[in-house]
Amino acid sequence: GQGSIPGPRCDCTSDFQRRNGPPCCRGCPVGHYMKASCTEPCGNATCLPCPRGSFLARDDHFKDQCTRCQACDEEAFQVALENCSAVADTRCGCKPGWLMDCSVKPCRESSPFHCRPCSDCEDLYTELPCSSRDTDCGPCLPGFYEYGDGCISCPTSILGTCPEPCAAVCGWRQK
Amino acid sequence: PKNQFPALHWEHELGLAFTKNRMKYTNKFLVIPESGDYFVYSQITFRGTTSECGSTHQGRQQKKPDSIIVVITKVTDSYPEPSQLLTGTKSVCEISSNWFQPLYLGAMFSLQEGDKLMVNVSDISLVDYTKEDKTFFGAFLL
Amino acid sequence: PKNQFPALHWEHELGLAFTKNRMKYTNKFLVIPESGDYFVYSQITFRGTTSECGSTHQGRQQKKPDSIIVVITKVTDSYPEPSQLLTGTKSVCEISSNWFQPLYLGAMFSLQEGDKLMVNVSDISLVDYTKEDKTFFGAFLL
Amino acid sequence: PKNQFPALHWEHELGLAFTKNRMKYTNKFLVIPESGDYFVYSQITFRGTTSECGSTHQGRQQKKPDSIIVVITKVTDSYPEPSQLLTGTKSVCEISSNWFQPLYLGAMFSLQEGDKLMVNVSDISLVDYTKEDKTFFGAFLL
Repeated sequence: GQGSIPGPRCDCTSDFQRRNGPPCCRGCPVGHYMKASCTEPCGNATCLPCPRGSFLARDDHFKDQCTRCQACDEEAFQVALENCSAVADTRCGCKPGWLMDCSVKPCRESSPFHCRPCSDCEDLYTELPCSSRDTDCGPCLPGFYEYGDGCISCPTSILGTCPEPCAAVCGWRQK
Repeated sequence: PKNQFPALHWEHELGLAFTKNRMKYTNKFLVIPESGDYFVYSQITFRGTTSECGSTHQGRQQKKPDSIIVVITKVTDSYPEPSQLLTGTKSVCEISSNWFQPLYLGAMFSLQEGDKLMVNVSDISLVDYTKEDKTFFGAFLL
Repeated sequence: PKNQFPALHWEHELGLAFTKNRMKYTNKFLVIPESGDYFVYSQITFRGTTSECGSTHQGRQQKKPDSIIVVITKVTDSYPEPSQLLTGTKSVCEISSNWFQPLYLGAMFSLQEGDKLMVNVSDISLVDYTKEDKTFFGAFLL
Repeated sequence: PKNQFPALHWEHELGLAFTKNRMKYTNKFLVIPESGDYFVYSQITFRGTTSECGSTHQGRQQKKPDSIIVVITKVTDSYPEPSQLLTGTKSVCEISSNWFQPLYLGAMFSLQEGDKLMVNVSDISLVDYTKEDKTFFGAFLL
């Protein structure tokens, strides 16, 4: 048979409805607020879409006001990874190549954070790309070897010794 | 995601505490008796021993502060998620051996009969609940 | 001289924000609809990275602190100069990598119909505008 | 023992200050004209030069902080001892050359005709009384 799309459950016993006039069973869908209660039992509430800049993420409700979207903190270099929609709040984060650095310790889910550029491994081998933690730079890239606190390219001339990491470049000389 | 901070218990009869005009207090919540505009307020006095951030000064590298947070939250039958009405949030990086400070909040809200109000804090162990004049919570119909 | 601090814009319709009973909001001002006694209040949450004052510890000589200031100002037709109703002012000299803190103000005033109220702050870039429960402004007739 | 902190004098007529509806101010006290529920509030702006605690960093051993305290106290004929309605208490250990900060308090109380309210502070010399918008005290019948 022809299945009908089940509308929101018609449960006329919720506390809100018992207290708020005629039992108004059909709550408002996600992304909408209740403009007016329904007029006859088990009727539909009058629901309107959340205005721009506000949202409601839950379904079958009787809320008369949408929640305001949060703004991302530009002073802390945050960007909106997901813009606010009528059904979901703004999701703030950092641009690619930037790291989310919690501003407090201990860090909680709702703690403020700021974005800072990930360390650039330059000649170092990028062990672990920057994500929730800063880039983890490993040893020098192939063709370079550690010297002081940086990397310098392996000697290609036929003279002098060939540092061990440079075996591939100048190792033939050792034999 | 809403804050999952713990809610505080409140004394509602002894000393300065009272409920009247059908305002109820039950299980950490003030329950709104009739729809209308209410002034909702709270002060939480926090206290702690030195925060790790302020304790040592070796490296020049600055430390991240600790933080104290108080949130007045509304729970309503009309919507399945609580909403944060008021938030006081302060960083803490004290160099003294101990510290104490209050956070005060107060504002007007349109509330519905049956709405419930609670106070959540980031860390209950930092709340100074020893005296009723230092940590309090209330609401009245305008 | 009156403060020439910048005034803040406010949201007056979305989320928790509302105006009712002929209270109007226009161009940074709440406009008083009828003469009477009003309770006026505001909280501004400020946040910043380390203030210069707290950053280095070389010289023993102590630095002058930065400061955060919030002023609730009244503009009235009956007098050409604005008057400062409420001021919250706090020094800032934090040693941590960043800091954040609220300033709360609230009091009763006799206001005239047509009076306008605004909130001025010492530095708009320090204001945490990201969430409506942390920074707010309101007034109601008693 | 109740706090023996000194009580503040208040201006009650000039500028923003006023009393009306039979509320009286006399000798540091607001006198409640009729029994009922009142919202009582005060802000005290404190300021000082560097606190001893924050001044020197020689010893690793951390110093005890100074403190600033404001108490709104009720004196009533029905009981010989004053009672502390509201207390704001904050530790102070600033490293800057000088510091300033407000403490705000406000809440609802059931008061009796003839009750008297005063504001006590831990150290009058730290109170910034220079401007009426920074340090104030009030109460109104709800």
